Parts: sequence; C-alpha cells; structure tokens
Amino acid sequence: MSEQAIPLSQLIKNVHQCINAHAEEVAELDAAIGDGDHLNNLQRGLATLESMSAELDQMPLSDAFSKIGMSLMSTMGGASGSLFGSMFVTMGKTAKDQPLTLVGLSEVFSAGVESIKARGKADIGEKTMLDTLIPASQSLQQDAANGVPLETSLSHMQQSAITGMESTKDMLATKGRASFLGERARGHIDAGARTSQLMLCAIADEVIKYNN
Amino acid sequence: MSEQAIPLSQLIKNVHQCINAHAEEVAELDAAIGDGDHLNNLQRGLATLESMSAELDQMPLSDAFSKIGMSLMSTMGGASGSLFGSMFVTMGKTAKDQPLTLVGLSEVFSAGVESIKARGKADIGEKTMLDTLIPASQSLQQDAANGVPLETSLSHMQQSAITGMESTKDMLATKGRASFLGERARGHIDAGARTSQLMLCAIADEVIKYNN
Amino acid sequence: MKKMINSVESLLEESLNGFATAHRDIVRLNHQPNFVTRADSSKAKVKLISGGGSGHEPLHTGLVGMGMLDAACPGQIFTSPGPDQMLVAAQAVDAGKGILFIVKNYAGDVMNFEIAAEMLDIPTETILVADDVSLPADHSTGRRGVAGTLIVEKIVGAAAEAGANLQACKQLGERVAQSTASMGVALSSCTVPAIGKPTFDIGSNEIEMGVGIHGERGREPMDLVSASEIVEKLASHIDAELKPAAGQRVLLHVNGFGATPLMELYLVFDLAAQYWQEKGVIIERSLVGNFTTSLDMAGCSITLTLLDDEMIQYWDAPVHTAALRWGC
Amino acid sequence: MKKMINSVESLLEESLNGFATAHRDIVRLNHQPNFVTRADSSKAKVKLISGGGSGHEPLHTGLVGMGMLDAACPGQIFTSPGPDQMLVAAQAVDAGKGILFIVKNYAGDVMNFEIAAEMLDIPTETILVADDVSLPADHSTGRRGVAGTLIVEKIVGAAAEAGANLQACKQLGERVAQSTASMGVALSSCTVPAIGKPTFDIGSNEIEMGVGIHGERGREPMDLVSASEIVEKLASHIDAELKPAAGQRVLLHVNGFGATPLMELYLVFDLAAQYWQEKGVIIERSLVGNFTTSLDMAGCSITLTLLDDEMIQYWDAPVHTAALRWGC
Ligand SMILES: Nc1ncnc2c1ncn2[C@@H]1O[C@H](COP(=O)(O)OP(=O)(O)O)[C@@H](O)[C@H]1O
Ligand SMILES: Nc1ncnc2c1ncn2[C@@H]1O[C@H](COP(=O)(O)OP(=O)(O)O)[C@@H](O)[C@H]1O
Ligand SMILES: [Mg+2]
Ligand SMILES: [Mg+2]
Ligand SMILES: [Mg+2]
Ligand SMILES: [Mg+2]
Repeated sequence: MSEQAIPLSQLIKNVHQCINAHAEEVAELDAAIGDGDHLNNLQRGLATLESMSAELDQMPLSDAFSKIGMSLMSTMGGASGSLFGSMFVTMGKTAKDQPLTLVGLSEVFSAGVESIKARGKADIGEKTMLDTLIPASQSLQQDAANGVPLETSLSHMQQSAITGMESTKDMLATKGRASFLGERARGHIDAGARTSQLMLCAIADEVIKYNN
Repeated sequence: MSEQAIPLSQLIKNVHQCINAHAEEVAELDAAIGDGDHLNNLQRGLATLESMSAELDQMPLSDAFSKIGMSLMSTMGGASGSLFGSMFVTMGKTAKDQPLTLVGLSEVFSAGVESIKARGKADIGEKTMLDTLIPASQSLQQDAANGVPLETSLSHMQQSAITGMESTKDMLATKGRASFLGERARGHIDAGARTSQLMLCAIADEVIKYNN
Repeated sequence: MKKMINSVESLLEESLNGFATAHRDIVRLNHQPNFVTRADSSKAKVKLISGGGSGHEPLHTGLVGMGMLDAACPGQIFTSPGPDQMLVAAQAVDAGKGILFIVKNYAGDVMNFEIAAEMLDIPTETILVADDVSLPADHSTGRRGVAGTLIVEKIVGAAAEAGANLQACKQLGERVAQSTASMGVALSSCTVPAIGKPTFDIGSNEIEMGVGIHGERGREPMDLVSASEIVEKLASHIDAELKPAAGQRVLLHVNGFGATPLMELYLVFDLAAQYWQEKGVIIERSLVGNFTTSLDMAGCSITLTLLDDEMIQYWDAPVHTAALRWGC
Repeated sequence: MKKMINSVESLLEESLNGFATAHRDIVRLNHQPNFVTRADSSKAKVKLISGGGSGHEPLHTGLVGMGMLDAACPGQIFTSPGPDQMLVAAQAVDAGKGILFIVKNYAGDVMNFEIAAEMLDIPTETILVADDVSLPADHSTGRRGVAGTLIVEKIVGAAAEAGANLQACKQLGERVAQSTASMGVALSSCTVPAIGKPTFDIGSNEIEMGVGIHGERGREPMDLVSASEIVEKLASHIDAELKPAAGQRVLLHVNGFGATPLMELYLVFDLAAQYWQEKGVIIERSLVGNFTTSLDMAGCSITLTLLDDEMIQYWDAPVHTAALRWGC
C-alpha cells in the first residue's frame, strides 16, 4: 500500500474541526471523571499533525502513520498520547504489508486497536476509548470480509462507534482515571470513547463525501 | 481614690455584651479598611477581663486599671491592644493621685487618652479611635470643670463620642492600616473609633442606670 | 480564571525558564524535548529519572540535584510526558551504570515510561510507586502514586549517590515504596489553566476524601468535619495498611496541595503525630510543606514510611536540590 | 469557610505544637506567652528577635535557627504579638551581648515591640523594615514592612552568628533594609479563620496592586492583565526606588502569598529576571517560594536587594532553620 486514496491533510483538518466543534463537551467529560486535560492533549496533537500535513500527504501511507504515531506520542503525552501514538505506530508497521483495500485497511485498523489493548492492558467494557474502537473495528472487519460496499461499511462502523461510545455511560470504570471514582463514574460518558467516536465519524463522513 | 463606685465587673460585662451585640458590624468595619481582626482582638481582651473581674472588683481602682492594661496588652495584641493597654496602664498610674470625683476621673481618662496619642504618634483627624476618645474626654473634662451633674456630663460625653466616631467616615486616614488605602478608605467608619464609642456609651449607660 | 500567566500555551516553558534561571547552580534545562538535569551529570553512577505531568511543583524538577534525581521530565499540566522526553533525558545523563525510572502509578505515566524503556538500548529498571491507600490494594489499575514518591526518590537518590548498583537501587526503592502509604483530602478543586475553571464543583460544606494529585474528585465526598476527624480518617486508612508496631520508627510527611496555609499543615502534622505516638510509634523524621501539589488545590495528604537504619541513613544523607536541601 | 482546623481558638496553639514537634531538632516552643527559640540558645552572641501576627508562615517561626533568628514571637492571625511575648523571649535568649529586634513597620508591631523594649533592662536595638514601595516614601505611617524582612533577617543573622556586635548588626541591618524594595499584587483575598469569609470582595477579572501582607486591599484595583504587564508594573516601582545601575549585583526574591502555584512564581521570576537583566543588572542570588504569606491569598510580591560583597558573604553563610537551610 503506498498511495493515499484521500489526502491525509483533508482528514486531519476535518477531524480537528470536529473536535474543536465539540470542545466544551469533551473538556467537561474529562473534567467530570478524569483530570480535565483530554481535550487539550488531543488539540495539541491534532494541531501538530495539521502543521505537518502537507508533508504527510507526500509520504507512503505506512510511513505517514508511523510519523503520526510518533508525533502524537510526543506532543500529546498523557494516557491518550501513548495509546493513540501506539495505535498509529502499529498501523504504520502493519500498513506496509497490506493492500489499500477495505479489507486491508480494516486489518490495519484492527492491528492498531490491538496495540491499544496491549499497551493499556485493557479490553472492552472497562469504560475507555476501547469501547468505541473495538466495536468500530470489528464492524469494519466483518463488513469488509462480507464484501459490503465502502459507504455502507463506513456508516455501519459509525453506528458501532456511537453505540460503543454510549455504552460507556453506565459502566463502572476499571481502567484509566475514572476507575478511581468507583460508582461515581457511572452516568458519565468516557472522554476518550467520545473523542475516538467523533474522530472515526469525521473520517468516515469525509471519505464518503470524497467518494461521491 | 480606692473604692469602686460601681463594680468593674458590671461595667466589663456590659461592655462585652455591647461589643458582642455589634459583632458583625465591627468585624466588617475592620475588614473594609483594615485587616479584619479588630473584633476578635477586642473580644479576646474583654473575655479575659471578664474572667478575672471578680478579682478586679476587690482591687483599688488604680491597681485594677493597671491590671486591665497589662491584660489587654498581652491578650489583645495588635495596634489596639498596645493602645488600649497603654491607656489603662497610664490610667492606673494617674488614678493613684486623683480623688474619685467626676473631676478626678475625667483627669484620669484624659491622661489615658494622652498616652494613646503618644504611643500611636497620632492626634484627632487621622481616622482612628482618637477621633472618638479625644472629643469624649474633652467633653467630660469641660463638664466636670463646670460642675455639670454626672448624668448630664455622661450623656454629653456619649454625644461627643458618637459625633467623633461618625466624623471618621469621611476622613482620609493618615494612621493605622486604613492609611494604606488612600482615597479608598473614605466612606468607611474606623473600627477602633466605633468600638471606643460603643464601649464609652455602654459604660456611661451603666453608670447612669446604677445611679438611678 | 485568575492566573499570573501570559498564555496557557507558554506557561510551562516560561515557568521552566524561570526555574532554570533561579537554580542555575543546581540544574540545566533542555528544550524540545523538555527535561531538567543536574548542572553536572558527569558522575559515574546509576542515574535516577522521574517525571510526570506538571502542576505538582516542586515535584519532580525541584528534586533534581546531588543526592536525589539526575533528571526530571515535565509533561504539560497533569499530562504525562511523552516517551521522547525520557528517552533523550536518559541518553543525556547515562554514565554506563544504568537508568532507574521512578514512576507514579498512573496509566499515562506508566505507558509513556514503558515506551521510553522499550526504545532505549541501555539497561533500565523501573520503580512503580503506588502509595495511595484510598484505593483498595486490588484496585483494577493498582493504586495511584502520590506524595510518597518524594520519599522513594530521596532514599534511593542517596543510595545511588553512594554507589549502589542498579539492582540494589531498584530493590531499595521497592522496599521503601512498600513501606510507604499515603492518603489525601481536598477542600477545593484546582483550576487547570487550559480549562479555565475549577475541575469539579464542591459544596461550601463538603470535602473530598481520597483524592489523587490531579485535581480529580476523591473516592467519596463528605461533610466538612474537624481537623481531628479528618486526620483520624486519613491516618486510620494508612495505619491499617502499614500496621506499624509500637516502637516502630517512621517518617511522617504532611504534604500540602498548594493552597493550604502552612499553619494548617502543621496543625494536621500535630494531630497525625499524636495519632501514632499514642500507639507507641516513634516519629523519627518528619517533613511538612507543599511538595507534591495539585496547582492551587486546598487540602493535604498524609504519608507514613516505616523506617529502618538504612533508610534513615539515606534520608539523612546530604541532598542539594531546589526544594530539599540539607547536609551541604 | 473551609479550613482544616478544630476551632478558631485552638488553631494557633495546635499549629505551633505541630511546628515544634516537626522541627524539634531546631526549635523549642514556649507557651504563655508564646514564642519560639532555637533548641540551643547558649551561644554568646547578639540575639535576633522578630515576630508579628501569625498567618505569614514560614515567617518568622520558620526562620529561627542557626544563622538566622534566635527567637520569634507569633501573635494571633494578622495581630501583633503582645509586649510580654518579646519581653520573656528576650530574657530567655539573652546572652549579655544585647538584643536586636527586627520589626516590620506596622503600627501594631512597632508599638508592641517598643513597649517590650521599654520594659526590658538589657540593651536593645530595633531595625524597622519598611520595604513596600507601593506606598510613597513620605507616607504618613512610613512604608509597610513586607517580604524584604526575610532578607534582613538572613544577612544580619549571619553577621550575628559570626560575632558582630549589637551596633554593627543594627547598622548592617539598616543598610540591607535601605537596599531592599518590594511590591505585591493580590489575585484573591484571604480568609481569616476568625472572620470566616474573605476579607474583601474582588471581581473575577480584577486584581489588587500594591497589597501588604495582611490580606488587605491594595492601593488600587485594576483589570487582570498578563503576567508580563503585572511584573512590569511591580518591577518598575521597585526599580524607580532602588535605581540599580548596570553591573549592579542583586538578590531577586519572588514571594508567594500562599495559594499561588510554584509554576506561576517561577514564571514571574523569569519575567522579573529578564526585566533587570535587560538593564544590565546581575541577578547574583535568587529566592523563589512561599516565605511571607497571607494565609490562602493568591498573588505574589517581588523583592530586590542591592548586594555588596559583605551581604553576599552573609547571604551565602550557613543557615539551618525550618524554612531556609543551606551550607550545613
Ligand atoms: N489503560 C487504558 N486503556 C485504554 N484507554 C485508556 C486507558 N487509560 C486511559 N484511557 C483512555 O484515555 C482517556 C484519557 O486521556 P487523557 O485525558 O488524554 O489522558 P490522562 O488520563 O493521562 O489525563 C480516557 O478517557 C480513556 O478513554
Ligand atoms: N497610630 C494609631 N493611633 C491611634 N489609633 C490607632 C493607630 N493605629 C491604629 N489605631 C486604631 O486601631 C484600630 C485597629 O485595631 P486592630 O484591628 O485591633 O489592630 P491592627 O490594626 O493591628 O489589626 C484602628 O481602627 C484604629 O482605630
Ligand atoms: Mg485526562
Ligand atoms: Mg485590624
Ligand atoms: Mg492527564
Ligand atoms: Mg491586625
């Protein structure tokens, strides 16, 4: 896989805009059951990606993913920086051996999500970003395997991401800062689950638009 | 002068009650243009005096004044502790040589007020307790010299104390903490002027009641 | 929000610059990536590196210097540093005797230090400090690392200074960490500059028991009670964990979160010292002040460490950092 | 009001007890009247005694010890101590070489120390510190004494330790006091426990320039501006007073009022250091932290002292107190 189907710069810009549009909500989610810095961490990371997006557009996708991963790690910091960072670094490695097809991309995404599980020693149901990412990735993999058309696959994935994100609301947290609050964390959506969902949806929207 | 015309314990109790009844107002005056501790300083001093008032009743007036002065200095602290303390220590010294008459007492009081002027390097018009004490003392001295009856003299003194206290409202402060505020101190009555007036009025009321 | 800053974005850099200027006899500051090292890193010894989100000052930058840390990696406020900070800091101070990372047990810190260790090709060991007993020992993420971290850093720092090797340092540090328990209470939230308002609302008659150090809510809110009752509650949790016997020597550390007057911290110390003295425990060493802070949060934590001769000797050994200094 | 206390009445005593227990290697506490002395007062030297209202901790109790104060007399919160405290403290530490009182210029402190000096029949001298340049030099009460007091106490403390006599100590102290200027800014009021609510109201976008250290309002309220503008304003007042020439060596002290994060204090230090460095002034020594506090007030003050060789030597001399320690 080497050519970019849709310029990364465009996706990054859209993701960044989407997060900015939900800034207040995201800040409040992490303040409610975390330490309140998630919005800022993410914005710092996305601003960095945006500042180097012209360069990213010129790179093979696998190198671009690696570069994104390293940049997110160093500019975001925090739990989410190491997790999103690990995800893209792993996606960079995996993308080398995969064709630029829906099947290939769904494998790359799935490998990225696995690396988050490994790095965070976490799984679905722990009230983290994984509650968005795992169902989204599974939905995409399944649709790709079944030859579901791109646009339908993407909107299935969006739906899975939203359902997963919403499922965190009533969970007890067992990973991340929210776990320290015990029962008090119930009733709040996890910040990382929400931003993961927002970003996935923004990317899917953009791809769908680009393909029409 | 050796016998107490009216038990000091009774005066102290009344003064203490009067200050407690105006607690909130006094606290706010010192908070507005001072540092907010005047009420507490005074209450601490008065509580100590009340706790030893049985003992004070048994003493010659001059010794009682000296003891009151030393106690106020050590339990009140602050500017007002050293000033009220100096006043009573001086009154104790002066009372030794004075008859227990209105003339004698007015001389003792006046000497006490003079010692505040000396210790505080201050005079009338500087927005301090002296704006209550100097006019009150002068009124008493004048009435005593003119042979005005006790009750009338005391109510004149009360009136002078009130007028003096009220005069601090529009003054610029040149002594005490309020002086640091410049023009911002205008419009507020000085805390020490108010408590001095309250105490003088409480004493006078009690003496008038006692004599009727 | 009221802060003496120029902008949320430049706060950390400007503050680090001021720190480095004020303490240029002790430290050097590196930019991009940010880390602080001793002014002189030449000594051949095990190098101690700690770090974490900013906003806890003087932890950890203020603990860099002779007898304590060799480097500290400050992240953004309440945000773990990225792995490149630890990576480059380790390369900068390495003297061939290995690197010991001292990490507060928070997901972000743990993962970022872990990534750095994986990227380094010099020998590293990691001590995880997890002293916050407001969480049960079997909590799903492990307990948080809080004010006890300073005690681990001081004692292991002295050992490394005295020439202990990497394994010895790690073992000592783990022994200190296991002998240390902390618990904190918040009277107010703090205000993270990037957010611009208090992280959580708290009633005027309410406190949060069992808080960490990131301005987050505690385990449970409760009514504001007397200092004696607060201390009793904190101390009994710590006591249940460490179970000091009569005659046991301890280090008692009362740590302010940033906005609590020293008068109150000493009052809390007084009550905590009484609590253990009544059990026959010996308050052998003490430390009172704002060391592991949460910006402008009001409240404090109590930390107890069970001491032995070796720990006392290393605690007393000379230290020369911005925030702790004695013996030199 | 949220405070970790048992009662307003017992706060001071309990806090002093905790202080004395935590620092029993350095100090002894006397009750009724309250004062703190060094653990060992036997040395034949000029004895330095300071004091003032409580609520400014670590000033002055935290500055008692070798190389600095011999005794400190803490009054109630923001209330000068009574003369009996200074009287008995002086008698307790006197070693026949005289007593030097170091007094912040506030009416209450001045008068109570004055009364004590009149009552004592041993030789005494007094240094009045009046370093707050937010007031004009000809202010009717003189200027207030604020954070510069610590600098006078450190330098004269070292001189007394080295054997300087009473007159020499007084002269040196006055020289330091005259070479020192300070100015402060408040971002919040503080809450005096006995009052139970903030001393003054302040808008959410307002600061008070030119505050003293008793939680009182400043000379003028102004809009919250950037740290650079705040520092420019404070520094220019100080500069106009001391007029340091290019090449002049100075001590730059940034003092927190109690609730300001160390991050912000270092940022202020950075800006202040730049201000004078741009004029060619040499920041020879520095001190950043919460030393002269106003309970839980947010804000800080900047203090500058023009140094000469003698002052530098005494500043660097060993000191061993609860709050300042180096060289030993
Ligand atoms: N162990 C973990 N595994 C997966 N996700 C995690 C883990 N810990 C935290 N997270 C995610 O990270 C998010 C918080 O990120 P952020 O606020 O940027 O970092 P920090 O928690 O260090 O302040 C949480 O909302 C959660 O979704
Ligand atoms: N130099 C002075 N001369 C006369 N009265 C003074 C002087 N300084 C202060 N006062 C009085 O003392 C009062 C303040 O007392 P208090 O609040 O108890 O002490 P402090 O000012 O030390 O906090 C002022 O309201 C004023 O009336
Ligand atoms: Mg967070
Ligand atoms: Mg007052
Ligand atoms: Mg964080
Ligand atoms: Mg006062």
